Amino acid sequence: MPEESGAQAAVVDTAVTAYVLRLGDDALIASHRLAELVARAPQLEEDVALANISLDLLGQARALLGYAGRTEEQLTGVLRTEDDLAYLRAENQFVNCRLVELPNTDFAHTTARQLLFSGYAFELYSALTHSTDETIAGIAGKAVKELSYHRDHAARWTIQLGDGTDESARRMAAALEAAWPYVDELFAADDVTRTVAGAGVGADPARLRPAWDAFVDGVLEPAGLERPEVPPITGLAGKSGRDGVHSEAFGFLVAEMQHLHRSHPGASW
Amino acid sequence: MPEESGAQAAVVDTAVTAYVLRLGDDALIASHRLAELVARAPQLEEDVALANISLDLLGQARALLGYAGRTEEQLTGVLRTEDDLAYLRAENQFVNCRLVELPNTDFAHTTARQLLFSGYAFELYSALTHSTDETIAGIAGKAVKELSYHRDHAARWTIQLGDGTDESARRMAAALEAAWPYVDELFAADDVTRTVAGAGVGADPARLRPAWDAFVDGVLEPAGLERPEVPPITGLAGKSGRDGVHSEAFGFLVAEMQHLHRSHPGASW
Amino acid sequence: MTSTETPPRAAPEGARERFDAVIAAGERVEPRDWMPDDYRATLVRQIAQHAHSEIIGMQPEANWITRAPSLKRKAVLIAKVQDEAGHGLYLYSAAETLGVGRAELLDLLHEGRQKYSSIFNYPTLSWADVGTIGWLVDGAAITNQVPLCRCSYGPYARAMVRICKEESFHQRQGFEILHVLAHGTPEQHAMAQESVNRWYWPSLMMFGPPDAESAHSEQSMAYGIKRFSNDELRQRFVDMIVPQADALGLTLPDPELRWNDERGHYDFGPVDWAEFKQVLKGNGPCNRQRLAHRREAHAAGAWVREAAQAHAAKRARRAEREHRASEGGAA
Amino acid sequence: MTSTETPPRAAPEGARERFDAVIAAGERVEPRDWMPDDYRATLVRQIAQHAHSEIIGMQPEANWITRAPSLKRKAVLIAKVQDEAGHGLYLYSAAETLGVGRAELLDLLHEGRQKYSSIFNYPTLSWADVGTIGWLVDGAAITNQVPLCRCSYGPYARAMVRICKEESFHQRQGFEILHVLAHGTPEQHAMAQESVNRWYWPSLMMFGPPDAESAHSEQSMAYGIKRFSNDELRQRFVDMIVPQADALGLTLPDPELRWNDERGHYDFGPVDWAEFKQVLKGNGPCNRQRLAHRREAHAAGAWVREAAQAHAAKRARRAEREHRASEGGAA
Repeated sequence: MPEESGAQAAVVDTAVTAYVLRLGDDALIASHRLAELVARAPQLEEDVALANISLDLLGQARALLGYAGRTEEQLTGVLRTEDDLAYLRAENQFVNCRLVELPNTDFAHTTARQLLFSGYAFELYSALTHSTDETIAGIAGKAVKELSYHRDHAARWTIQLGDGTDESARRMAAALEAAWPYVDELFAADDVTRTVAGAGVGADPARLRPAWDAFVDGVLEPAGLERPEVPPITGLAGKSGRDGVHSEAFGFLVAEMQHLHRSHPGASW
Repeated sequence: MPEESGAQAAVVDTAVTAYVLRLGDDALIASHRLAELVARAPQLEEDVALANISLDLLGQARALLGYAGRTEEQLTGVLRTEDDLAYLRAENQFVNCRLVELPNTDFAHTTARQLLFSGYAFELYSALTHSTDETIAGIAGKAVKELSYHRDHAARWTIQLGDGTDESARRMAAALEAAWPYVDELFAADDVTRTVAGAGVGADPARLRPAWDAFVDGVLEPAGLERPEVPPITGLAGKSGRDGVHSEAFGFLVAEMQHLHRSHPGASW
Repeated sequence: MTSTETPPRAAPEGARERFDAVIAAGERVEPRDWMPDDYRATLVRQIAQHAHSEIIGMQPEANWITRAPSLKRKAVLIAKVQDEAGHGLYLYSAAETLGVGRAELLDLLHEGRQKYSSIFNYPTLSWADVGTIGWLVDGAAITNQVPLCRCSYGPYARAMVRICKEESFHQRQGFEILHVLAHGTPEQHAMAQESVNRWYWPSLMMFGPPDAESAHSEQSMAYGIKRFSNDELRQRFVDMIVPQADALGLTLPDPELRWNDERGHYDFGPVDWAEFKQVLKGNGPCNRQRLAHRREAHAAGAWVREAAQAHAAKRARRAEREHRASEGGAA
Repeated sequence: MTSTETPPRAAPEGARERFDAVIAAGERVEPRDWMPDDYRATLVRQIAQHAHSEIIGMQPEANWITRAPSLKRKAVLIAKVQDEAGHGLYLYSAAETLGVGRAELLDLLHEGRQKYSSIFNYPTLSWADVGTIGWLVDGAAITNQVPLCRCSYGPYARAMVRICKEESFHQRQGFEILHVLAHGTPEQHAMAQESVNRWYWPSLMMFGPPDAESAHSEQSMAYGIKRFSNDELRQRFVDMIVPQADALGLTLPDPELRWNDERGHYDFGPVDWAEFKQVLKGNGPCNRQRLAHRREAHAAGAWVREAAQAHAAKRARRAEREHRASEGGAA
């Protein structure tokens, strides 16, 4: 039954493309939010560190978006480059989780977002080092080393702020509470994740959660912080970041990011 | 010598186009900065008032940009609409003064910008009601009534803040000091202003200054504020807003304003 | 009288009877008239919620002002948001006739102790949402509000007449925005459809829970504050928008939507009240954001309001001194 | 000895002679060596100004990170600004070897009592400015700084070796950005040319006033801190960039620029020192903005720095308690 297995292979390829795009968008937007802070950090060492993390994530994003474009080309015959994907998609064509687009309200909010996201991404890429897709496994092998540092960095600051002054503890707790409703979205399963996990290409998000929980608890305890008791934020009729449904703030990020590129159609840089 | 007078007429028409574009850009950007504040004002009455002023200025901008496009068409044979001019020019093709692009740092900064700008625009459009160009005279006749209200509104707030609490007086003084270096640019003459003033189409900016000075002094006195003793800000090798040289903040304003329009080339709205 | 009614305090002789007669006759209660405490409380709650909805409702639309895709649309949008601020002003004034000041009501809003329409806890994610809010959200609001123009409390009824007139104008503008998009480029059409898909169900939820579960409604009906049930209004709304969607060339995301000849109405599928309840409880996409935005704007404006008060007080003192000096001079 | 020199305090026997011999031999002075007070003061002033320039210089480039037109360029730009933060770190550390802490120097910067390179008071108004800053501003900086790699003070000289290496890399990247633009669409070419027109003269001003008017220079030369005069360096820079501009296909905005066979150098027109002086006095396009940005970032980060200190103190106390407890247990 070559036809049927061909159709099945196309389903998997489509899911892989969608999956890699999600990974790429997570990294791209997480990188962008950190890049906004360069030359605005609380101290010079943090300007270096945040730029460093932003760069790592941007490197991951470029590898992933490039690969998403190439796998898409296999299906459609049309190649979209990393820049086409970053600069020429509409807001609702980005499929990053909403967590990474949360604004840098203050350094505690940045830290909370990084803690929750890099804790997740570390587990994810650890799993993806075993991907049956060699490109993904290769990207994951590099990413997991970087994310280990990102995770440590966020953990260190969470502890310093949680176990610092009264003000820093208050801010860190508020920031965690603001980011927490976006956590469930990281671990949500849908057809895409089920297909890629089934094919051994991607990871089952639910399986990542226990290790993530242990990591986060292991940071909150010495930080003197509690797990926020806030329910997840709803989507829109069940749709959320993975479906292209984002926050209002995201539109401004996209406008700023794309304006120059879109102002010069077809130009090279 | 019909040829020579033809060439001279073209010089005047070119200057008129440039002049009307400046007026239009001033109104467009002043309107935009106020529009940013809608749903963010200190009280509901101000949401209404700022929206109202923003709308008046946008109306002026549309009339002026539309006219600039039509006069340009006479010279080039190519028509640019109000939207082409607002949405499809690069930052350095905007020729507004730098005063109107100053950010809304706080309500005092908004008030200072509005006081200095609407005081100037009121004198300018009062003069332009006598323009030999009927379109300009017509636009000015409507604008001057609107600007009289804008000027009163800014004057009232300058007095309330200057003669309010210690904090408001301090903020209002700081805001005036921040905006003041951009005043000289309003009254600067160049080939364009000289040509249009000579042709009776435009106003000689220097002539507007005494009445502006009297107006501003008449507000500062009851506000208990002093004229800031700060020198004008330099341009770049003598170039400033009228030459397309703006502030860094202006680029972000333009990106936000244009992104959606530029994302849909050729679409109608 | 229902058992939940608070007994009127210090009702003058025959006041209750006169009040009941006014309600029964479908006439208007005015601010200086005696009224039962629970009538007043119901009205304050409803007018405040309505006023809060107007000012919170400015946010999702103001979100697109600086990015409006043409200068004409930008002007129309600014004017619309300005109208909403104006509606807020009328409504807070109507509440003031019942003895509750705007500052007090804003505090209750900012503390999360009074509600606003839950529809504004959804985000505006594309320019098309500006059109859809005008068409569906304002359309639903009008359906809710037109009967309030005949509400028994005079100041509220009169505010509603003016508001409904402006809202109809907004609804037509929203429809027009969507019409242009639906007939524009394929990307614009898709933008319009995606927007309608997101807002359709939330707009049906604007009429509140099904009649069987609705609190407050019965007494409000008896008092002439409410005149139709939630489900009646919802049906009226659906009947109105289905042909309008056809005219737009857009579909409504309900496969069960179809004309029912017997009922003379459109049937429609079940509303997902679970999501509605989550949003009501504060877990919608923008609940925190909307309140935080309001609180921040209010806090950032505190020094301005204080300055205005301080200045007014100074002027009053100066006027007083001058008055005394001139009297002294005259003496 | 010049008359302005402060007499050395408590110089150990023969210290001055050893210092002079080190300078004369072109060897390195190290932190623990004795040094004259004015040598130390000159170095602190210069290193601090250099460090401040690195961190203020992050702003005009960071201004374009979020709008970079390709992901590759965005990565290169983030890395560059990160390098500048790193340069700031080395240089503040070099200043610390002279007994002045970073916090103290930052306070002096924020209070406007220490300067930074005036070039950063010009705005970055287009993407091309990112290229032009790399090519012209970093190019001028390198011309100024390469001789500092042989500076008499060891820690500063070593910091400069590392910094110059990275700056050369940045200069090549800037050149490449401009090269792509100059050979791109007509709009891109125009963007590059407009940018070079704005930055050319300010970059010549980076070498400081003409030698005849330059303060500080003579003593700095004698101490082996400075090795070439302002005018010598400016000429060296012009000689370097003229052929590079040709290679880019861009013109430099000086009609008097031409090769002088006799001098073996390019002649160039007079610099407008009047504008330079206005910018130095604080009236340039971005003086207020740059300092305000720094002050705001520093103030916004105060609670973070305090938290880190408080946490470190808590940890130290806990370690101490545990240490005592274990000793108590052992006893």
